[in-house]
Amino acid sequence: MKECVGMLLAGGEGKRLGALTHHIAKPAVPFGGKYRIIDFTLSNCSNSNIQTLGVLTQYSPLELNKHIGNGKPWDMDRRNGGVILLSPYTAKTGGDWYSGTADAIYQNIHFINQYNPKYVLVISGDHIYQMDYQKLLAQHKETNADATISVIEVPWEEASRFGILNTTDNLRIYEFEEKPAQPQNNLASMGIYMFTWETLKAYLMKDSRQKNSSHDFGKDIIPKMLQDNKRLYAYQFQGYWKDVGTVQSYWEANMDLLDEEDWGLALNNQNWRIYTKDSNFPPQFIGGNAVVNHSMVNSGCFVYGKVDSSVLFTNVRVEEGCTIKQSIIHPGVNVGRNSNLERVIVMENTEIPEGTNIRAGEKEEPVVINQDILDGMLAMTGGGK
Amino acid sequence: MKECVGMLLAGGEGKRLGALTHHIAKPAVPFGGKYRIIDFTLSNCSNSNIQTLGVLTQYSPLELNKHIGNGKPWDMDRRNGGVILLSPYTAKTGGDWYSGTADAIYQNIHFINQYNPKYVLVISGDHIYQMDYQKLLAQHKETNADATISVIEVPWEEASRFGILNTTDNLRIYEFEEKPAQPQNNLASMGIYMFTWETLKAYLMKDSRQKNSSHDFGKDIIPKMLQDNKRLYAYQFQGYWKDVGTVQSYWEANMDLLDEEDWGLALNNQNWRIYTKDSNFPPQFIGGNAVVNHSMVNSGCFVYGKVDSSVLFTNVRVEEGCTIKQSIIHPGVNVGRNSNLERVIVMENTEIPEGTNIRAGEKEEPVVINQDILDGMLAMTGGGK
Amino acid sequence: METMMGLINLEHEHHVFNELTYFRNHASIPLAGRYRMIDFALSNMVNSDIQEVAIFTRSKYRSLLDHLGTGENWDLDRRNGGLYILPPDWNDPTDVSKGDLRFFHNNRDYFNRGKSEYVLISGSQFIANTHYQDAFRSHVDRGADVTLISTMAEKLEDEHTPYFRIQADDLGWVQNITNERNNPMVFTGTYIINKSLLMELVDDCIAYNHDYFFVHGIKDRLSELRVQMYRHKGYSAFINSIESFYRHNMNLLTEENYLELFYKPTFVRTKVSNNPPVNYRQPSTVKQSILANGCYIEGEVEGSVLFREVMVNEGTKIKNSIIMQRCKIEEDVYLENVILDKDVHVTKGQRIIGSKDKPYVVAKRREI
Amino acid sequence: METMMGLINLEHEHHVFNELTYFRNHASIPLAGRYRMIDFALSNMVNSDIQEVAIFTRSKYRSLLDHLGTGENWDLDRRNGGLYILPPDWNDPTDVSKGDLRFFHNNRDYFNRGKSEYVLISGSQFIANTHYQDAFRSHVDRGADVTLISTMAEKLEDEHTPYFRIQADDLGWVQNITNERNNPMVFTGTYIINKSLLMELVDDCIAYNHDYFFVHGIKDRLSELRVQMYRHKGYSAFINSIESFYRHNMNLLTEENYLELFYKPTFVRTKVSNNPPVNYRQPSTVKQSILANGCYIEGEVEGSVLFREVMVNEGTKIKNSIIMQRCKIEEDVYLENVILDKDVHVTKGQRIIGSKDKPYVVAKRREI
Repeated sequence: MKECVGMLLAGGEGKRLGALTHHIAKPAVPFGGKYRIIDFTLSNCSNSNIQTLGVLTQYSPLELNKHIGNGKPWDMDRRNGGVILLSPYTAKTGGDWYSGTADAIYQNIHFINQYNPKYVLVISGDHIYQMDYQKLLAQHKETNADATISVIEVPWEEASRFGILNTTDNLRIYEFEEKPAQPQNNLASMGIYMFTWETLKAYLMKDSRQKNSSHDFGKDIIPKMLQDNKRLYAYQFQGYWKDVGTVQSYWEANMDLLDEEDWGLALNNQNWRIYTKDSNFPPQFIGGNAVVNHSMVNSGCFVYGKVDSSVLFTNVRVEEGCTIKQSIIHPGVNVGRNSNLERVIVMENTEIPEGTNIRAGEKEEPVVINQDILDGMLAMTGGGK
Repeated sequence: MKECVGMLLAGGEGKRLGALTHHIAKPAVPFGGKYRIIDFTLSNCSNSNIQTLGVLTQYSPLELNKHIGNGKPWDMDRRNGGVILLSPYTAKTGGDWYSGTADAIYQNIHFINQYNPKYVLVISGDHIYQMDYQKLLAQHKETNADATISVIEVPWEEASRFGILNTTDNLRIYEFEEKPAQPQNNLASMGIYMFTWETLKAYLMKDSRQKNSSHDFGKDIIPKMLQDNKRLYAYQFQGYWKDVGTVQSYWEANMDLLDEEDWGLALNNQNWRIYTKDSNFPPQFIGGNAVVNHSMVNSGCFVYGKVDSSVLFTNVRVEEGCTIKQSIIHPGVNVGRNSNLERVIVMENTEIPEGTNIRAGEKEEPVVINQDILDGMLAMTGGGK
Repeated sequence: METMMGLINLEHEHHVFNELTYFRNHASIPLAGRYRMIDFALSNMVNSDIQEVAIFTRSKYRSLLDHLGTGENWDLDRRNGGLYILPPDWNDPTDVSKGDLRFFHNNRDYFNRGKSEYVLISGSQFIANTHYQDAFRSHVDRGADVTLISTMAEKLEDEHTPYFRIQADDLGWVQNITNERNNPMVFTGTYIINKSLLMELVDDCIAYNHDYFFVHGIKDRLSELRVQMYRHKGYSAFINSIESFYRHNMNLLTEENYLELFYKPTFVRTKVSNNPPVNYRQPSTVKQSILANGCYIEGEVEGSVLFREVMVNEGTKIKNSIIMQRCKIEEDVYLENVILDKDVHVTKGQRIIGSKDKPYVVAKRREI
Repeated sequence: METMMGLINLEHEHHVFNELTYFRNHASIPLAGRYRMIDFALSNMVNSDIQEVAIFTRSKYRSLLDHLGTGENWDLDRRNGGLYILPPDWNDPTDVSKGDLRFFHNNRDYFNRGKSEYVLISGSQFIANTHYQDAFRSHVDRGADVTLISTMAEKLEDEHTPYFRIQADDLGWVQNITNERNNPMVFTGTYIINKSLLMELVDDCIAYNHDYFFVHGIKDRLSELRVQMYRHKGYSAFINSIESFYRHNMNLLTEENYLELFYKPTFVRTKVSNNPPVNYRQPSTVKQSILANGCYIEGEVEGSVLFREVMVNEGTKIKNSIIMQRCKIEEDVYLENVILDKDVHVTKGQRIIGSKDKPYVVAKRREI
């Protein structure tokens, strides 16, 4: 028996991330110079001692499966439990994708049951935050709740962009409003749910038989529970939390890391490490004329040019005469001599020829490029040279 | 780069095994007191130093996935390569099963390519044998073959039940006949293929475009290669080999283990161990009035009755007054007092009540029972007591 | 969440195992067909949700290293935490510590690095299948400094002699720790202690030139500490001599004891082997015995414990004996009240009978 | 298929590392930002398809145990084969062996159990990124008893002094093994030997009371053995003193050397950390340096090697120095030609300048 089993929804397609998610699922998108987005949630589980975690993938799962593997980097390769990848099951009649977040859990009831847990934690793999789920669980037990939803205070003027939970003074939830035009509250749901398994199971089975349900936690399960007057509580989270759902927010969250202390997110917190699959690249090599300011640079990089307010992932090469500013450079990118990049996100293994200039204006969304996009741009402008 | 990548077809449904494969794939069926059928092939790969192995599952893969896990028991949990489970990929449009053995490999070309191998070994997970694939590879290289097919001599009178390879004196194959009425040869294909990857890849791509192809190695790929006069050789295997495709042959193969020395199959060969996921049960306990003769009994068993010429898997309990003869008892079965079983295969976790008598005649096929079947039988006969 | 870290301290354990400890320390002695003594202490720790365990061992630890390997069989092959075997490898020229305090002093890193605030310390001779979660909860709830795990001996035997006895009041507060032979409340050598207190007491012991942490750090300072007793219930044994080793192996040939020790509350973990099931040949007769996988049985076996890969040939009878891994007993042998260590080869026709109180022991790898 | 098993023999390696080996043996000395000396020998073995490696180590091996862990980073956490660290733990009263022969004698099991018929033996001081598959093929094809791996020193330095020199004929057969200082063909301490011959020579050495396997078993018996030489080409270094340690770290600050040692033919494996990328703060200036992850840089760094988690505060300048893991350099410090071992804390305003030939070394955990 396991007290609490985690279920991580990693099926996000991440359409609004454009080219970044053409070939990989959103949780697999590189983040923070070394990581992938999902590493934050996986590390939260590992650090919170959630020893059994089902990861539900569907959209382009290959990269993600390879990344997670047997869970060793997160110390989750356990003999009993650990991290288990759950792909949609291809039945004899041909497989089907999960039709909603609740459906995804419903289809894996047998998986959860085999551990006979008392509680189930449902999280998704596309947010950046550091959180101790044990504290959430402790409150859940204390209030004897059927479900506890983690919430974060958002500025009132942005509240209408979120799912808002209306609560009584003791944080008991009496109403859930998805993107309310006139928010009564500024406590936004973070998409992190702690359920008492017996209760959730019953609701999932009932919901699965509802033809007109979209089988979604936010739209169907939670409202139904509220309607039945179940004990739902909000858990107030303090700290950094960001949904990196758009190119702009993805870029911002990376930039936030450069001043991480200001944001309460700490990659170098020894007690709350973010783990990832290690690439084993040698230490970075900084050349004689390089200037690196206000940036994060990962192992395997060779830097000869100027790097300012940027994030360089593994194995990036910046030649002499380059200026990289407010940019995010994914692994394996070579930036040829005398190139200038400003507010650019360069995708994996792109070869940028000598003398390339790309910049997005201060008010524009940062530019995302990969080899195809770059080749197209260069063909139009007559090449980088 | 890996010299040779293995591809293990573990999708077999095993219909002719009846109840034994109602809920699990054929390769996952328990075998030999401790193992599952697929353990023999997996152990062959491990012992042959095939360090990268794709396992293709489709029919009821859950049990199989759980059994194989990260490949640790077979020492195949490697940082690069190791054992990788490949389920049919659920595409956006809904998934589909492999349409034939060749199609299964075709759909995983990208998987094989990432290791850039020179050779690909194609095997299936439902035969019982111990074989060093390095010897097959050595001959394949020596003869500079495009494909090498492992064969075994079968009695002439049975040859028409097999796929027969007709060869020249130096073992070059000039013809493949599926179940020939008038066999010209008694060298039967064991369904074990070593291919030069470049050649195979070309044939798989061509075959995938053939609308009327059944996408099968035996029916399509091999005949096409022969037609093109490719270099195909037979590799002659000496030793025990059995396709456990029917209840009768499954029973026989288990019985063969009781006289393993006579058959050239050796479970206790220190240099060719058969590995499996260990259950960690304590040693078996043999009671004061027990009589165990000519049998294999696994750990976790408690035996108080008489066991003769039988195979007892993990955690089987045989109470006083019982007689178990020529039977195969899967894990977790309890046999109540004064029961008699003869030529019976009892499936996992069946509770056999006191005084149950079941036997199959010497000429009949052994009886397969599980809890449902047993309950049905007892209801008809008025119960075991 | 409050957690414990583990320490198995093999220093200062009394034992007389003669032949069985020529080449291994007592924690590595094979037991019950497939286990080693240390498996019990280690499994109990893992079953108590302990994720890092250190082992203090002075010598003959090679077979211990071999047995424990990467720790994977106990789920202790971790990136963070895991298993630390700490033989003496001391290079601090200023070190003045003695006895087991040298281990504590030279392994401060282990304690400092661990996140847990409590330490569960045990030896290897108390054999039971249990967990210490309830004891831990009691330790925390009662605000104890130390909680000693005791067991009530049903019948006092020689094997209990070396262990301390505990006198506690009705609320479990320990009044006295003695050597009083007739007190059946035996200290199991297992105790829970607050980590910061442990480190403090260690410093103190070293300052006063002491050489035995439990005796000088806890027993002698009982009046200054809040020491609780927690009683272990259920089957258990102390194994510290050939005689107690033999007797307790024989005790396991009763299904009731066997189930108590090996099936409750969970399995005892040990190194897995890849041996096939036991192979019973035509004329074999086996009664009232425990057999591990890989055995090959042609002869008779009665009232005995057979470890992995034992071969018993035709015409041979083994009675009330313990036969360890890979022993080969040829034809027409008779063995009674015998303990064969690993890899012993008994040639054809031998007849050996030991006494029930003092079994005949053959050391590893001998041919007789 | 013919295969080799590995042995890293740390006995008899000459070295003078002073401060750097107070608490660790030379195989554990940190190198090039994130490695340890032993990583090179070990990675080269694994890259030669060797699946089991033993390490003979006499003392101060605690940090070696820590570094190597379960062996997973070298893919040596195997059920069969894997990594065997073999400190002295000897209990054979009849043992008369001496020197490294005690290790060979007491670890016969390792050699007997392995399936390979060949053994690759090396030390830890020859630093190169290579594999020995070609040397192995040559060993087998030529039917040699022993194949010695040599390298041609471009310029003979002090660090070459302790190593044997090899004279071989045009076909590679070794004619002489000498101490001739001016012969640039240096023996790397790495050799391939047939396992059965190894065991035979070991017995022989023990019978004659010898204490150094390579010298007495191979060098002195050269005339009786078929000994081949195989020349390693490409970047390499011998590190056996503070001076050679410093010089070779500095040599890596040329991209050409760095690529040669770390990118060809494959990565050198080491223990992975979970440190974030290097964090460059606003005013930092870093030039011609190697930096490992987890560093936090506010000041200036030039011509230096920074290990993981080094903190360089504002106003500080570090020049031509080697700063090991977790050192903390406060504000307004100036360091030149300095080696700081792990966890050194340099307080505000310090100014330390060593000589280029004899860098200033600060031992582990000091505060200055």
